[in-house]
Amino acid sequence: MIDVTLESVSKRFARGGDAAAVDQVDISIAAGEFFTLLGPSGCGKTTTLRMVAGFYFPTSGRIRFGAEDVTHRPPNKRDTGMVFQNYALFPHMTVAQNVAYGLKIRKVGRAESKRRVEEALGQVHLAGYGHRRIDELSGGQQQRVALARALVIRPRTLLLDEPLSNLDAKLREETRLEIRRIQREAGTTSIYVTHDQAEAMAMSDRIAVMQAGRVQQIGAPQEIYHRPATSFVARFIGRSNVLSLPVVAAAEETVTVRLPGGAEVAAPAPAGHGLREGGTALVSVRPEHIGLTSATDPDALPGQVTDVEFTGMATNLVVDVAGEPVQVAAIDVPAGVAVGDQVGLRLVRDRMWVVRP
Amino acid sequence: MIDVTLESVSKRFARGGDAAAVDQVDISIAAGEFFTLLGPSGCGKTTTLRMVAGFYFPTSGRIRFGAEDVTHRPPNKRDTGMVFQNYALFPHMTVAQNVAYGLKIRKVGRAESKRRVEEALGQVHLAGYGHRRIDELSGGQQQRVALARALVIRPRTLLLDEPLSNLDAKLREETRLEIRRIQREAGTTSIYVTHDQAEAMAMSDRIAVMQAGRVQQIGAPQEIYHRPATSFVARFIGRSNVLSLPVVAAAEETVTVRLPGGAEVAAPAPAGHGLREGGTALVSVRPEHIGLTSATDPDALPGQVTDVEFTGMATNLVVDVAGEPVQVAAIDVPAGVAVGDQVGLRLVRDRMWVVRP
Amino acid sequence: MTTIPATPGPATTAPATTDPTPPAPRRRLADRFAGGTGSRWFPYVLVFPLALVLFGYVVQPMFATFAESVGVDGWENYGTFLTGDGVARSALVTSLVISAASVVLCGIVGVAMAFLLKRFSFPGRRLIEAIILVPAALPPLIGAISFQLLYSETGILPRGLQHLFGTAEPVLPFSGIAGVLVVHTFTMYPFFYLSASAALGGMDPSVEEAAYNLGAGRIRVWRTVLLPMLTPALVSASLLVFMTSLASYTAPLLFGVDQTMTMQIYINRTNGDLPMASTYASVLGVVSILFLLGMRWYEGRRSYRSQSKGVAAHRREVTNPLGRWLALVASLLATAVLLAPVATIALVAFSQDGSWTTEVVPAAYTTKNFVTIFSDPDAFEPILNSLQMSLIATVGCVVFGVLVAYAVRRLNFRGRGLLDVAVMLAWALPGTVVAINLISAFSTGNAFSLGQVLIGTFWIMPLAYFVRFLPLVFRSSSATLAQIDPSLEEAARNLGASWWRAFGTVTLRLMLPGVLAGALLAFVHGVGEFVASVLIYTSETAPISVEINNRMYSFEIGTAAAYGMLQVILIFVVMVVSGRLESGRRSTREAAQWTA
Amino acid sequence: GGGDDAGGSASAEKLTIYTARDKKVATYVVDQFTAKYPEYKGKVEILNLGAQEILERVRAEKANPQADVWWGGTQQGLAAAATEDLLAPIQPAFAAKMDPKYKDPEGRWFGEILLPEVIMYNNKALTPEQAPKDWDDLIKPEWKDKIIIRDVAASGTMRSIYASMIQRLSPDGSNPEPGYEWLRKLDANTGSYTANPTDLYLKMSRQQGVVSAWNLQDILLQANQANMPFGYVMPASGAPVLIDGLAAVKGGNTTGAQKFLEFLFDDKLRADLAKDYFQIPAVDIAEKPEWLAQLQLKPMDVDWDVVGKHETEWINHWNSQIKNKG
Ligand SMILES: Nc1ncnc2c1ncn2[C@@H]1O[C@H](COP(=O)(O)OP(=O)(O)OP(=O)(O)O)[C@@H](O)[C@H]1O
Ligand SMILES: Nc1ncnc2c1ncn2[C@@H]1O[C@H](COP(=O)(O)OP(=O)(O)OP(=O)(O)O)[C@@H](O)[C@H]1O
Ligand SMILES: [Mg+2]
Ligand SMILES: [Mg+2]
Repeated sequence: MIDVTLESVSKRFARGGDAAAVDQVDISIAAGEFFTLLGPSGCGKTTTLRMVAGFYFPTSGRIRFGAEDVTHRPPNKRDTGMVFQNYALFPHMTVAQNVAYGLKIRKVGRAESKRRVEEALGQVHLAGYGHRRIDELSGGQQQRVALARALVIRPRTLLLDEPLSNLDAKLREETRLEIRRIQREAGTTSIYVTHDQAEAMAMSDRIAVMQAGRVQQIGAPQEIYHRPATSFVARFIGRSNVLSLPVVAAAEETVTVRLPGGAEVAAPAPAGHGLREGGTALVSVRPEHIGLTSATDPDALPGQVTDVEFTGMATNLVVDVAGEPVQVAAIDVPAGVAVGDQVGLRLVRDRMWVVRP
Repeated sequence: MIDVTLESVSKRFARGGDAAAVDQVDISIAAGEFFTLLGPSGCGKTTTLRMVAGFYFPTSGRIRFGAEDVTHRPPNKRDTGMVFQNYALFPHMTVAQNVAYGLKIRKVGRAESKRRVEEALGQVHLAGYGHRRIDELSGGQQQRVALARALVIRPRTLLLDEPLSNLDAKLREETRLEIRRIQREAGTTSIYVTHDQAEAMAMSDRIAVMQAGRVQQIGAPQEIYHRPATSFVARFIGRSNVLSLPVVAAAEETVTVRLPGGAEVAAPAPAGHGLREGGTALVSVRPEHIGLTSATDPDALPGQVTDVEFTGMATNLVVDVAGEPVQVAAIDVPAGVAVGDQVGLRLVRDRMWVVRP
Repeated sequence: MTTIPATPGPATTAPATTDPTPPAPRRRLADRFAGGTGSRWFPYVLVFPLALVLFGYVVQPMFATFAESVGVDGWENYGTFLTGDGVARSALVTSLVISAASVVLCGIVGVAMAFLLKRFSFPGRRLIEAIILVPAALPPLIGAISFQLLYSETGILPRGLQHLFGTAEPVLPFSGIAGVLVVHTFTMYPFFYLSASAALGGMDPSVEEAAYNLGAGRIRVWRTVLLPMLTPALVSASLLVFMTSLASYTAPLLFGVDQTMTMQIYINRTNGDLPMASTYASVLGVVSILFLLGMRWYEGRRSYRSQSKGVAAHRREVTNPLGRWLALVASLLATAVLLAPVATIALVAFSQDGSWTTEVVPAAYTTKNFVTIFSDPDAFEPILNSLQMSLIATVGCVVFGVLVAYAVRRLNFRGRGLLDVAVMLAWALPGTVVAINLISAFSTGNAFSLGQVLIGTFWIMPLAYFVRFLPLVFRSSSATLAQIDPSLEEAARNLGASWWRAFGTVTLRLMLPGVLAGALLAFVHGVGEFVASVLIYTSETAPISVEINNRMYSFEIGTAAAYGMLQVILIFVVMVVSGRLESGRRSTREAAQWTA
Repeated sequence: GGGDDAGGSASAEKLTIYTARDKKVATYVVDQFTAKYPEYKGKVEILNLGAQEILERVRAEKANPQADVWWGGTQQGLAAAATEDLLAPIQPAFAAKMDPKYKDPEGRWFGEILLPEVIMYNNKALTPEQAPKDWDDLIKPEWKDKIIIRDVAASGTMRSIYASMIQRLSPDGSNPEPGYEWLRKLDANTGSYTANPTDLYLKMSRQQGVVSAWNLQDILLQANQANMPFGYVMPASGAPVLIDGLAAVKGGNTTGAQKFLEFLFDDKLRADLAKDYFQIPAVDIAEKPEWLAQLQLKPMDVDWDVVGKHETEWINHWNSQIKNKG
């Protein structure tokens, strides 16, 4: 059952320049779904969320909850719980009062309200902070109060605008699980905005990738990751090398391209890719789908290491292949690989994917 | 040469409860060093930074810049450029005016100032936004203005309080490199607060891990990652399994422990670990240093999969080993591994590490 | 689960767009109004009654005044303002100069006081906070006289200094325009003080820190960050001071500056030249409107609300003991200066008639004046009347002023600017004009008075106070509202609060310092109101100011001063009580944090 | 209030009086009035206003008059109101014995008291001998900056004095120049202008100046009741005598108003007012108090018609061209 629908919704700001902040967005979200908006800073995520919450009216288009048109319904009649990107905590109330605000409006009894507030504060690891003033909290603690305030009212729709951006990885993970649990239990439809792609991947039922106000692709995390629709999505989700390669042969669902070394590979491609022999295909390969071998390996692309970065779990390298930088993420790097070394790269063939520009 | 020194600095808030927000912190940062404060939300990172910037006076302890005691020097005499966790942009100025503010105070000429402002806005990918009002920017754009404002004045010390938390991965990475470049070029001593551990690992010369106001460990990223001092650090940096294992034998730099399956392993340990045969050692093993094999492998710890999470590059599993959940990060998971399956785990022995509680 | 095609190409344009105006589902009328700010009607519903009142009592009479000014001689009267030689032009110029100078002086004194009292904690701070409004509470006539007794050629200070230094002439006497400015500064700086201190409290402190961090010194931070961030408050106060000075009557009168607009209005009325008087009044109105529009433009160029994430604490800590001592000394000085006029009035109230002529201070003392008041059974009535009527008016001002401030700042509707102008016009017009308009409106029942004859009843007085003092509450509420991040209200709405509820529990609560400041001003001015009162009061509703005036004219200065004392004490009590109300706890703590 | 006597007859009992008289005087008179006519007890309402305010108020209330009696107003103000049809004509008994120049021919207003304008001086600073003897003495250089004047344009009293000074030198008012010249010299001698009477008294008593022109009644009141160090000189060339009058407001309770006005001219009351409040009645009274009997009132021969015609013009000229120019 479709719960939230955006029908070619656009939003222009009076002083926002020529471009629309949100441009002809079409999204339908199923009841109980955990839906994520992903996209670069300034692409229109917050604006979209605020239209769903009712703080902006779309310049054009409609928004529906179920079958009802709510485009112009006042925010307090929408039963959405929003975590604002800037928290929007009530400075004149204590932490507990902030969290209890929505309950008070819902006329929840005192005892029940107290219990739920405490529970919510516990969920965000702020038990015992109830009596504090908001300005006596750290940034991350404030963010958690904002989260608790939205969760505690158990709204029909949760709108979460980067609710975990100021939390450490550990806490973020725990809180993320907590949100998911609460959301699943109550079957709350959720729209989530995050910059953390791993988070988006881990939590979401579906993801919409936006760029400059437009939706680029909507799909399940695996789909978006492994079969990005456009080179923007490929590059934006995780990291990817998008190689421009000459097409040698094109079939329904594979496109054979020639690699710089001369080898030819058949890369999987989406149906209706529209590529012809002689054209140029954009092929996306993820850094972790590139293996590192010796420079003398005949099957490998030869290249020179231009950067090495240690990130904990893996080591990221940038390898210059015929003038193009190729990113490689290797789990176990042969000790001693350093900038300037000659190496060979092996692409995992069935993990390649042809994308639109 | 030591540039910034905190000498057993403590800070208590009047209404902050019993615990000090910052507790006996000793840190020396070399000139030109990129130093990162890492720790859970509310551990005192911002408070520490604010004492260095001069917005709080330590309840006890001293702060030195070089040899000079600056504990009570007013903030405007410290030449620090701070990116505030909450941005603290001047709402009554345009983007360009915000960025130019510090230059104006430094009496930089008009033309020069304009050039530098444009350069700085370009560095944070906001070229063309100079005339905008702050309230016409998205959250991430505001954060970038805050960053540009601090970078453009080329201060003696950069204090960056989660300057990238609201940026998408892509932009974060680019900006991170930009910050590093600028910082290296000018030799600016920098103190960086982040929640993104990969970022901390990638950028920092040294990292201090804090917990509840206290410094747990200071060291280079690799050191912190591979040889965490305490179980808190082990668990907090990346993810780690800290196993409580009986000590079979203890040498100077190795401690031999018995695994649940019965096998004995010699785990590397820090000098002066103080463990004895018959005691219990805490051994940290990273999820990515655990291999997944079949349940019948005799060398492996047997366990049952209780959770599977796909994160893009790797797959995270939680495996129940004799009642204890062990986290595993596998790059290539045999297809079809699902919750409830029996699997075997192989620990990479020389990547184990004995930690303090 | 449907997957929407990801391609935003023309091929996938949703069919819905072919029907740009889908049949709007019929919403119930109640829904529309319940829609709060979301409803297109909401702003109009909110402001309509007020617009009606303002139109009836301020705008329309203003037009009538204007019509009168051109009725007989056409535009000729206005010509005199343009030709150089007439009184008209020099009166206009003098008035403008006095007003501009008053704004500057009051701004300096008021903002400095706000800074001192809100940013430092030192012994006696609470006391000064309580007496800070006393100068504004001085009854106009007595107040001006006390300034004369203090600072004029024959005043205590110049004569005292003369005795002290043994000079032939009194030292440092104030007269003419300088005297007017002294009086204006004294009596009007509270406009700045109140709004600036409300705004200082509501400001995002991290913005200030950012400026320090970028290397700005204290003065620079004030100039480039704090003052600009206080703009809404300063604009509000400037408007009030400017218009008050423009309409100020007693001070120029007492210091003999008769080439001012108000003096000319009075003179022309006395002359019986009503068209000319109306011309002056119209010019006064036009100048005020122009100033208002200029200020609106100036303020509207920027945004003043915090864009910070989350809530930042007032965290700057000052340990400099020198600053503390300086603050203490400055505050002692301020107390002395603030209380001097009151002390003078006390001196008059306790001195025997005729015992104070060429002496520096009176030679003989008596309590007779107070005995007179307290022994007269009717003597308390004016005090009670004033209290009651200003209270009612203040409540009305708060209710309407806050709502209109909200409408003008936050809602988008046609005529927003007009409403702003209409409200302020009531402040710009001389009280006499407002009162006469009210009399004409209410001496017979008409549409604007809902068919009621209010003249001769009790209610005309609170109504007049309401119309006159609404701008005070409106302005200062509006200034604090400019600082408040609308997303707080949005958060409340999002949590299910209706507009009213969100307004009451969040927006209004955060506006409170400004609203209280405005309410205090309205109340204080209500208690002291004279020019309009004298035209509409009845024997049962005689306010304290009329009583004082009567005593003054029968030269019972002592008794008048005694009344004045009572009035000042009354205001003082109100200040103390409201200081407690305005979460004195919080402000003290804030200031304390500054000095930690 | 008197809001519901609009019809005139419905509540004929109620009586609202707008008075510019001192509150003590008003209270005293009304007490006497209600003692004599007990039916008015509690029915009389007095509002103390300035003369100018009464005019404003009566004007504004024209559509629904609130007042019944206008008690205390300058001849000019009353005449203006009469022209604007704000006053009700009445024929009281005392009208007959009143000098026609003290009343409106149609009976719309009547003079009540005469206000001679004289020279006032501070008798602590000056002996009677030192004080100026006539108007022309005021413009002598010896009084430079010793004179204080209640600001002219806004004061009915002062306007009349100044207009008389001009008319004195140009009987038909056609050539105000000599008068202007005289006033220019006076302006040169004037130290300061004061905002209101109180201010004048204060400044006089505090010797910011020692000589002024003011009305006799107030000088005597201040000197005798408020201990002010004031004395007066009856100018040798005569004192302009102003008329301060009263009227019944049109549309008000005219019957009650007439009764009250009649009462005001009660012989006994007039004598008391003359004795205690130094009022010079506009009609002759039998029992003169000592000061009045001794008063050698020397009225200046002022043609009030000429003055009335030119006053505005003259005062405006003075205000813009002469004041503070010396
Ligand atoms: N003004 C204050 N009064 C009382 N307690 C405070 C105040 N400011 C901060 N604290 C407390 O001090 C501790 C440290 O705060 P700090 O802001 O330094 O944390 P942080 O490490 O920056 O956290 P985060 O990552 O969430 O921003 C927190 O527990 C916080 O609640
Ligand atoms: N009030 C406004 N006036 C003009 N432009 C605006 C306004 N608010 C937002 N914009 C612009 O609209 C675009 C979308 O803004 P939005 O806040 O939706 O971005 P976002 O995707 O949430 O970004 P971020 O991740 O940085 O928060 C941005 O380019 C922003 O500059
Ligand atoms: Mg956003
Ligand atoms: Mg922080």
